[in-house]
Amino acid sequence: MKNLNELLQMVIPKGWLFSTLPMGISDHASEVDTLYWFLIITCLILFLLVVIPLIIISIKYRRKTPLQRAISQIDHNFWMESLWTFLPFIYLTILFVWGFQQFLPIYIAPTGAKELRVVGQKWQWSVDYVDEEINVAGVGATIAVPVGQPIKLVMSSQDVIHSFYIPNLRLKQDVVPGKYTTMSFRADREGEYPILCAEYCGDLHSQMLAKLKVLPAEGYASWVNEMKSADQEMPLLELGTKLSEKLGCLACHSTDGTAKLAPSFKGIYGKKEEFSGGGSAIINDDYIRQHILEPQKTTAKGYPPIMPSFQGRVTERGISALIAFIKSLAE
Amino acid sequence: MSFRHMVLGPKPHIQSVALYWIVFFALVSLTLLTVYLSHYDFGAWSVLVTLIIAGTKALLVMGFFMHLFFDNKFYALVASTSLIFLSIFILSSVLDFDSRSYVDEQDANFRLRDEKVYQRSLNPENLPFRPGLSEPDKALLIDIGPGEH
Amino acid sequence: MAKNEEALFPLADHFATPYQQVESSKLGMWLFLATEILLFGGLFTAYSVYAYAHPGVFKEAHRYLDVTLGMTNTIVLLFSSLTVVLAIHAAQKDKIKWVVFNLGLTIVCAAAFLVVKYFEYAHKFHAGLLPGRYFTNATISNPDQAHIFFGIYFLMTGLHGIHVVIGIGLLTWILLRAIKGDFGSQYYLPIEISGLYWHLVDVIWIFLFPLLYLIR
Amino acid sequence: MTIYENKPSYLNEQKGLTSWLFTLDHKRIGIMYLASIFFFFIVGGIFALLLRTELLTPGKTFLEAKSYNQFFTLHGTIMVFLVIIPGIPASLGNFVLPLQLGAKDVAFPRLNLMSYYIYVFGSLLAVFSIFLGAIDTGWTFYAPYSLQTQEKVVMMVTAAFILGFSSIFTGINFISTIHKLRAPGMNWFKMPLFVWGIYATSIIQVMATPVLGITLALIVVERLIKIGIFDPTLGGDPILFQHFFWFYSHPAVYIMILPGMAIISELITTFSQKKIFGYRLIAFSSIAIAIISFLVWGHHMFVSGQSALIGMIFSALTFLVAIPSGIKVFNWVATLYKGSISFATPMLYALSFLFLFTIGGLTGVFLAVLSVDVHLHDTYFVVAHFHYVMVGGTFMAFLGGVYYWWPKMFGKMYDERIGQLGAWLVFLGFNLTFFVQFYLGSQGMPRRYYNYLQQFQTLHVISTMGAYLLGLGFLVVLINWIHALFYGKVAPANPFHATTLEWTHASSPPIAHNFVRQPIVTEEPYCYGDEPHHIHGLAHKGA
Repeated sequence: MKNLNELLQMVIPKGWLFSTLPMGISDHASEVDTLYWFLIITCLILFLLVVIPLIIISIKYRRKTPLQRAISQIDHNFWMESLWTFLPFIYLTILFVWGFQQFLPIYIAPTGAKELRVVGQKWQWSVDYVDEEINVAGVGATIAVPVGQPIKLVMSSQDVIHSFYIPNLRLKQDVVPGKYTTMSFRADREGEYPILCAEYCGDLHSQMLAKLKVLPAEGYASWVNEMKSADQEMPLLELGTKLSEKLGCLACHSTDGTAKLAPSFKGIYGKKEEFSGGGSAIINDDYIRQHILEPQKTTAKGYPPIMPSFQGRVTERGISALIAFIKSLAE
Repeated sequence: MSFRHMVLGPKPHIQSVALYWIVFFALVSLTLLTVYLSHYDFGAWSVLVTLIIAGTKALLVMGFFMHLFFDNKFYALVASTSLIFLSIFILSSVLDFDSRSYVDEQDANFRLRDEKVYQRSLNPENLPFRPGLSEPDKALLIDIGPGEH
Repeated sequence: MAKNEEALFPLADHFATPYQQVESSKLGMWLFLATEILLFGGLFTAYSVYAYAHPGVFKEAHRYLDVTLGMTNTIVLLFSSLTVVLAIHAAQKDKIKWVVFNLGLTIVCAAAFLVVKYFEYAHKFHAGLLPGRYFTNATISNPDQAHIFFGIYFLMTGLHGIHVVIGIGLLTWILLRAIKGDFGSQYYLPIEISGLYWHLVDVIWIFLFPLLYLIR
Repeated sequence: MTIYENKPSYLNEQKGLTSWLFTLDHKRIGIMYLASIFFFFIVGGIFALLLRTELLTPGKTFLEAKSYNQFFTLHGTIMVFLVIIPGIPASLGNFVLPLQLGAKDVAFPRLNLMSYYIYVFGSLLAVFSIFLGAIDTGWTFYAPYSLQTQEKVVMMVTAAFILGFSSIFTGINFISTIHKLRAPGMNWFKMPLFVWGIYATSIIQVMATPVLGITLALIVVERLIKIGIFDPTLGGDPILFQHFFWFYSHPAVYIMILPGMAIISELITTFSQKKIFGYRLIAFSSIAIAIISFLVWGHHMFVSGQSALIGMIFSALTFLVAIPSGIKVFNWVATLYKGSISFATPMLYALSFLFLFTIGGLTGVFLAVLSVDVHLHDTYFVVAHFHYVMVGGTFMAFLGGVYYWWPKMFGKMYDERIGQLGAWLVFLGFNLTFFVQFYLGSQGMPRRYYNYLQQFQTLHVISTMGAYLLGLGFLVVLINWIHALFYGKVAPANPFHATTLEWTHASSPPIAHNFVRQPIVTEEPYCYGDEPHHIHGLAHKGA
């Protein structure tokens, strides 16, 4: 059964019409695909079972003269009706059991699974690697996992409900504020695959993307090292540029003077900013630092108070780097 | 069937005043009983005992005062249908909460919070994950903390 | 208002017989009561879920409610239910004075219920036992969930209180019609219909009282 | 419309605007509902066309992301709460139900008028809230997003709350009418199947809508005073909101489809001049659907974080819905067997319904299977599925029903050729729009996305073109109706040779009190008998 999908792909010419599912990259995915194809074929048969008689009857018994009467007034047939009342039970029971068997393992991580803690927030994913002590975050962040290694995701959200969706793994799980949800998988094919947010979460819902990068063991190890060391060696301005992207600052703050969801960084340094609750301040190093850590204290006039706190997510050096970055955009 | 019967329907069952008073005193006694019993702890059974007494009282009111015992039985069907759907609603929701930890104990945290997770200093920074985003919410968390008093 | 054998049945012209009209109206009312049960049902579900999630908190929080006042209110409401049904009984026997007396008594009981409720609410406001962000009570040991209990308490009793107020309006209208002499043994349908509503308000309180005041 | 002056009917019995605004006549109230519902359908449809236009290209085509989010919310909210839920029951149900029962009116005419005004008030509030700052929560108002977003959620939620009461009162009215106002001799199994469908619908309206009421009230309270039932920052559980919401909104899906099925039962039998196949099975399957609809709401929440156990229970129960739905489809096909099948416009819609609802129903089976739903949940597959059921099902039936009862409502015939053209355009446009979305969804394109991957553009363009064609089809339908209203030929009492009371015993249009004499029912509905019914039927007496 497992290879039904591959079998089908041999029989059916590989065209865009028939590759209705994105490439599966795990055992779970190919199992789900088998069931999906089983559904497609059986539902097609059921559909034809309705539509072919419908068409034949419609043509054969069409009204040819305006006052034509029906040939028969037959109004019931016990066996026929019993047949289509009880036969579906068998089919539906098969589907239920089959679907449930595949459903449960998603939530039962095998022992020794690597734990990744995922936090969703508007509009980016942040992933903490518990063993490696690294964090990746930001719009379009790359989340690397070793190939063939069972992974357990423990997920939560810090604002609204998001949904962690990896089409190639056929997996999706809502990420809910106030509780943890879990999901486990094992990716068996190297490559880069999209991660999407599937639960509507606001303006930039469709930009809440990330990449799943499945790497061989040694590639993964070097990726981890790279992630660990990268920030330490970089010059401040370069690090600031990188962080502004990684932390998602640029999703709301533009660098070219256009107003997005927040004031543009261009030329903001050293300016006086009016706040929506009244009051104003000069944008200086101190202010930027405070605003990154406690953004809700002040909000620029005319903008929504949507900036999340980066407390604990950015190091002191990171803050200095961001200040350097914003300074570099001053006029 | 007489003409009068067709037009005015069956004669209404006029109950005696005494019956209504008896039902009323039964209701008052059950009220006193449930208050009395609430002083004793039956453990998990307390809820059940209380609900059985409340259910009996409701049955008395609906049966005698609302005439369900004497009237068209379809009214009783309407009332019980709504109760059945309501109990499906309540039981499914509670079952969901109860069974979240069956597969993965992480999922049980909604219940655990009661005892463990919420033993925090009510400082938003110490939440199990990062603090809430919007400004009013954060103010709230501080508002309701014991540190304020 | 004395002679009420003339209180004829005002038959609407799309009904064939008074019996049909009475039965339709009662069925309509019962269906409406079913919707009321499910309307409150949402709050009962919220109550069950949180009582289940935080049993300790709910047990502690319910001690802040005054059982004596709750019990008094229960008995007051039960008594008002009795007087409604006695009013219907009096109408069936064409005793219009008793109809007026019993309906009046019902309204007085309903008002008394609200007065007691006012004292209870005043106490909660004073002690800071309020929903959500307004919760300021310092003596309770777990304010993080206790405020949910009081949120549900105020929602349930508040919604119930709104129903009591509507009931008072309804019964006053019926009372005025009874004084006008609209009702008699031929026609007492409006008393019966509003009676059904009032009994349901009572039935809901019968559940609210032990769940909020007594569960331990 | 001078033609009516010769013949007394409900349309000319009283004249002037106030005679309409304060009417207690179920027929006039039905017509007013029909007009309002189609007005809001056009509003919702315009939003749909704007959305499809925006999706022509990935990224910005002409709308900002925020406007896009507001527009899909408004499209959803208007179509669900203002159009499809009241849709068939309030308009056609109001007009046809008492006629089919042989009653003079519904049981509570004043309540009926009141529920119309509640509907109007709620709708205006909803539309008004758009001008104050449209909401962007999606029609599902999921907490905590709806608790945090800055938009006018309270007003829109209040509007939906008010609309709920309109629905409840309509349901109460219909159940009482069906129970107590049937013509002499009409027992439960002599009722037309349309009545059975509306009865099942009303059960859901009465039993489920109050829960929507309390849910929306809780959202308002939660927003205003922060009470902590749904708000996770106060210890509430957002998943509980989903339980609350879907406890209503899943049965609501059957509020939408059951009346559609009810109309199809009428159309299939009339336009094949054949007795319905398996009357009792169809009638009971409506009731079965109504009851099962209360047990399956959790299938909207398989990936929401509810427990796996409850997910399993809901999945198993969900499959049960497939059985009564399947029964209906097979019985309709069997009805056609050896009939005399006419392809008049209403029947074209009925056949479209059979075709599209079968697709919609079968793709529903995909979504009931747990592991497959995990992949397909919240993707375009779901969008396509429910549009196949709601538009391909309910709305096709609605259009078919309006065409079918048009001669009865206005005493004028519609133009058959334009009618058929419209039906074909709608059918083709609909399939073009939504069939590709199954493919998009399987590929992993999530719904409510403003931006999408380049590789999906071809399909989105096809879908958008289909939407324009669909819009054109609806325009043709509308033109045909307006044309028929002014220039249509005078309709006979029973142009389609149907056998239910509104055709056999009432004139077209009916008089204010429906029947000259109280009809007395002696035979089952759909007895086409040895002779064609129109030859010896009572139709001529009514006309």
